[in-house]
Amino acid sequence: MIQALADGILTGAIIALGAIGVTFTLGIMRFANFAHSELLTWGAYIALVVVAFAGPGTPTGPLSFGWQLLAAALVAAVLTGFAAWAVDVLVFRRLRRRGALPLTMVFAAFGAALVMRHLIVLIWGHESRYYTRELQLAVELLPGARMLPDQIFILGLALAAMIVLHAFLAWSRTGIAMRAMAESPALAQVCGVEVDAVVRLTWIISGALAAFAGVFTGLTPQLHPEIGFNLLLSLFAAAILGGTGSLAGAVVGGFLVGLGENLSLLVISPGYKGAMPFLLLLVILIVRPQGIFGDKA
Amino acid sequence: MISYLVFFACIVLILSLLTLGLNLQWGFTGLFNAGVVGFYAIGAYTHAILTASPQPQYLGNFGLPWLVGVLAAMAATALAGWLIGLVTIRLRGDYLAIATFGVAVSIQLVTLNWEPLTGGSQGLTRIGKPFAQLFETPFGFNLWFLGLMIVILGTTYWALDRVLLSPWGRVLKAIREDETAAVALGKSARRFRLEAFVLGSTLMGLAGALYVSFIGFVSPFDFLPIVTFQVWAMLIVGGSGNNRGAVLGALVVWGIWAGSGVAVTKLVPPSRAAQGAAIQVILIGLLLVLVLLFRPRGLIGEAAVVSRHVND
Amino acid sequence: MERRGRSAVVSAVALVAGVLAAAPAAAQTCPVKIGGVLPLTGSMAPITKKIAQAAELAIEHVNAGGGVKGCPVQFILRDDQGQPTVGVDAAKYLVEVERVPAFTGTISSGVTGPIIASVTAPSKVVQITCCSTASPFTLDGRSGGYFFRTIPTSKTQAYATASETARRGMKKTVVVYINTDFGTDMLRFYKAAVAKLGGEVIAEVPYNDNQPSYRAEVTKALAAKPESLLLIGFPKDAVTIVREWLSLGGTKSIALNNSMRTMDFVNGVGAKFVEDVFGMDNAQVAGPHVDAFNKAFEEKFQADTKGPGVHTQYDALMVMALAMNISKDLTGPSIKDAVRRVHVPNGTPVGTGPAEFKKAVELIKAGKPIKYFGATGPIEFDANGDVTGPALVWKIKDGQIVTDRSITIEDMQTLFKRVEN
Amino acid sequence: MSHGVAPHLQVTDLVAGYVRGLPVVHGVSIEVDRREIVTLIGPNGAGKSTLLKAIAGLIASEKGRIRLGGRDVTALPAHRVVSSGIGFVPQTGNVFTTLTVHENLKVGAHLVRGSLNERLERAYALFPPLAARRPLRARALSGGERQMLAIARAVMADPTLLMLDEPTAGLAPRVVEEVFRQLRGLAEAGIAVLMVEQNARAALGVSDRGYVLTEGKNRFAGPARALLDDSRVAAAFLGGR
Repeated sequence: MIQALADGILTGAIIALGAIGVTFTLGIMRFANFAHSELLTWGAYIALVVVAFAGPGTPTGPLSFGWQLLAAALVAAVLTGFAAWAVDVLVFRRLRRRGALPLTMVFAAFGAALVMRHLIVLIWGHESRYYTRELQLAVELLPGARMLPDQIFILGLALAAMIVLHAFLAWSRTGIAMRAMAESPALAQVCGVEVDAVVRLTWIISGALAAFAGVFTGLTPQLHPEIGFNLLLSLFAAAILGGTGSLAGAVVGGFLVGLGENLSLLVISPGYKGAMPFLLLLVILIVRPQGIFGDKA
Repeated sequence: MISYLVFFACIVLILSLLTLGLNLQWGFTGLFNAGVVGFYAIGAYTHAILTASPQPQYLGNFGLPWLVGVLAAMAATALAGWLIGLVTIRLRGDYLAIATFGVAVSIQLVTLNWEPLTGGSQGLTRIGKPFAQLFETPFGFNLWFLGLMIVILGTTYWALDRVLLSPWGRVLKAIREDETAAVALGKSARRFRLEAFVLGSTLMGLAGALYVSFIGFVSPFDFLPIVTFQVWAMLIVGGSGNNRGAVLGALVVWGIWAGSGVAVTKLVPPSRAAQGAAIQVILIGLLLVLVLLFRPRGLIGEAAVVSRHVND
Repeated sequence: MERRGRSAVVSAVALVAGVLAAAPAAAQTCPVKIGGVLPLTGSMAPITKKIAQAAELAIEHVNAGGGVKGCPVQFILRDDQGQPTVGVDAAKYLVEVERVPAFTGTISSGVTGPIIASVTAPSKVVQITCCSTASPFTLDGRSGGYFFRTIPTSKTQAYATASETARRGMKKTVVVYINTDFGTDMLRFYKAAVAKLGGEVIAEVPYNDNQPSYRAEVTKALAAKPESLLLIGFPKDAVTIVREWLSLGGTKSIALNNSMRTMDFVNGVGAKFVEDVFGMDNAQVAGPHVDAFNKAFEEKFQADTKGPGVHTQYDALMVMALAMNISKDLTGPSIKDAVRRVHVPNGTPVGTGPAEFKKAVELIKAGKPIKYFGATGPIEFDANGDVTGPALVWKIKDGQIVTDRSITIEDMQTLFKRVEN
Repeated sequence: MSHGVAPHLQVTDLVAGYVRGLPVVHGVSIEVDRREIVTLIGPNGAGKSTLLKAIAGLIASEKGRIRLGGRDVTALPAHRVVSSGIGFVPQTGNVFTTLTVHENLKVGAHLVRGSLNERLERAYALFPPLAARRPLRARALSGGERQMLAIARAVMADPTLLMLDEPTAGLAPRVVEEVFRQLRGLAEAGIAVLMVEQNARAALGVSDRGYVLTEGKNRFAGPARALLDDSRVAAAFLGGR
């Protein structure tokens, strides 16, 4: 029970990082970006390239990796951010300017996801890859709850990233402009907010967080071309659960989905685990159709 | 060659039926059903369970006639559509999508885990095919099935055209186009939506029954979410809100999906097959993006789409 | 709009037809075509890579050894993407457009099933799979005798596993298994066998493949306080499961199925952590024919041959090519009958590699019977089109996969009797 | 109007609409000077709101010219139009309901570099009720307060031209008076004010001049007093009272 809670929080933290990007694209670009999961994958593989040059570093303290992997994650975050923006310039911006319906964007995203995922296959192949071959033993945090040192570190890092992002959105003028844009692009424009600039920033932030989520997923324990795709449904469930466009929503949604997936196995057969996020979602949507933190439109 | 084309055409027509069902829900009523494959699965399994030849280890497998299976499949999907619609239809846009998506995932998991009824991951076989015993060769059967599909699809197409021109169909469009009209209609707007949802789902169930009676085998792997995406891609590429577009989309998207595989086989030596296959999927993605970039409203857009903006 | 729509239809049809027309509709002339359907992309793709290479090697050996009926063989390989509709379309294309009389494939039973039902059986072409183990495919006569597999059914492996866990005195075992036909078959037969041979399954935890994490499943399995684990699945997910299992304090007494006999798995988990595990695999009795294959594969691809489906895929195509040579013509029905004549009790033994294939072709031409020993050992199909092979137990020593002991065919037959009576 | 110098805002023969080729504004010309309030009136669908949106750069103009302070701003995107000195208060959705009052004002000054403290204090001084509501989300405001916030937000960027689309729609008469008083004050401070009003009689009452648009074209123009007295205008566009 306590173990399942601990596991749920861990899974939740990674889902939350990815779901933030999904909720931003839903809130600001106003479409469901099915290619978002591929940004996780790309982030993870970019970090792999850096690690291949720099090595994962000597294990530091209880961790299985050194500063090199963190540096790799940062490089991956920056590059994935720009990659996300590049996809926007190549595909989504063109569609926006042609007045495409949101659904058209969704399927363009689906097409882009196929391309992005299989480019990874083409470059790196299907085989699993590893940042580090170390295997850690879990430490007992609480009676009955074991966690890996790496995972505790990841959890801390993920929470830190969320707090930084929250501060940025709450207090910086650019952050306020982003939230303004999420509510009403037209009104934001007549306030002098440049749509393209906000869109660019949104992609960069989403891509960077996705890269972190991807690296963290890859660390426990392996990378493969479908690492992001396998998380796609959880990401969307979390984003919608929390209410689209809401940072707090995505974070809470992420943790709820993570906990739901892990705790559910106490009562149902693991065969039905895949349905858990949705059943949770269905219940919440019936009680609160706009999501937990969503605003009634 | 002809035999393959007949087979290909049968699959396209089955997929067209799915796309038409979705078009009724999305194109004409604005209901974002992202659980297409769930209804497809219900139709398929209902038909399979009723018509497959009896086997001791299964609860179902009643060996009933083909037509009974098809009609029961439609009835079962209609019922499922009604129940699911009752709960989810008041959700808006994206939320309806994710809810229906979840329902489809759950349905697939039930087919995977409820072994005594569905055969679990082993699947069910020897499913009722229409008059298969009359045909010596698979080509003969496929040709007959193609004829059958043309009649079924033609009838459906014609009936949908009628229905959409009827007062009922015009109300649907009004609800989709104009939120105030929908609000003014209040409760009955929800009823209209629900009716369209049920009717669309029924078509998907019919498609499912036809698919398994064409293939003769069903397993949970037939109903992965990718199928929903494919059907949506067909509708969007063809042009939603337009039944001709729906059928055209099914042809073009499935043509790309199957044709690109042939192209890769012809151009890439077997030793590079893995890379070739990755390239094939990249091509599929690229073509989808390009079609949407150059025809954002689909190959055949809806004629009256401009009218919505003029009254702003 | 109207005209544009129509021209789009016309061009779409033209596109499809054009691509198809490029295929010459030839049968019985050179080269002889053999088809293949494998999941080159999708979630099964990681294990398909070596399987496709084994297929390529087989075709190379066949061609170097004289081909089929004096013609070189052309291998046409299609991707099924792990999707049934795509796989059926690919098989239909191979049979109807390329006119192959026989093809090999595929891996996922969810794809193999509809192919048997809608292509193989009605079109009367031969299908030999390296990897689809779902038990009903060969048992209930649905294939009309046109479907064969070079991989022993899950039953063989499950019984062998049970005999080994019993021999090692494994008690209080939890079974974590992939929720597919393969996993459920294995579990069912394993439980049946353990009941007779000794041991106890205290919990069964199914898992769905391609999950980002299996902590929940592992936690659930550990909750039963097991003394040993039997893990049935595929390497990619298994690496995650075993790592999570070990790091959460699970026992190192782990039994594995055949798919994990690959360095991908061993290196993935980390060799030093799996010193105590053991696994089962089908057949592969030692011998020159096995070594010849291993050597040829390693030379060509600079990779070892360990991994699911590698040996069985090679044999699937070798058997197919031998049968096509034996068959009086290249039609499905006669190839089907010829498949059963590649391993005749009083035949001259032939093995793997181009030279042995050449020898076999000459024997066939001379009207003499042959007895094929393949990369997996003797290939003899039973009435259903299944092989029962010997089994082996493997373990990990000094970071390498080594054979612990073999279970001979005779032992297997005794085992079957003990369990089923 | 005829000062010899060019007027502050000068719109000449403007053609604009939501869909290219289907214009709603068919060649309208208007002028607004600093320190004056100009009101556009006309029936529904006359193109009044469309005209404001075109000036604000929210929709593209197909033909004609828009000049502000002698500078051509016709083809500028909306955020550049703001920096050229035009503030716009749309009719609906004119505040960010999910943002606090304070944040709304900050967004209003998005283009202003450096510290905003002085401007914010000035805005609160101008609209005292907002000062008390500073940390509240705009969703919690009353209709009058929202309108005040919308105007305050628009003047945060120091516009030289302020455009308002039906600023008094749905407000109580007392609040309407207050809004008009505020606008008068802004005009006296040197801003050019251009508004669209359904409440034509009251709006013309506080305006210097007015334009009547019908079917996307100029119909009447003149000093507000003269329009109020014109029997043709009164009968057709000012309602019964």
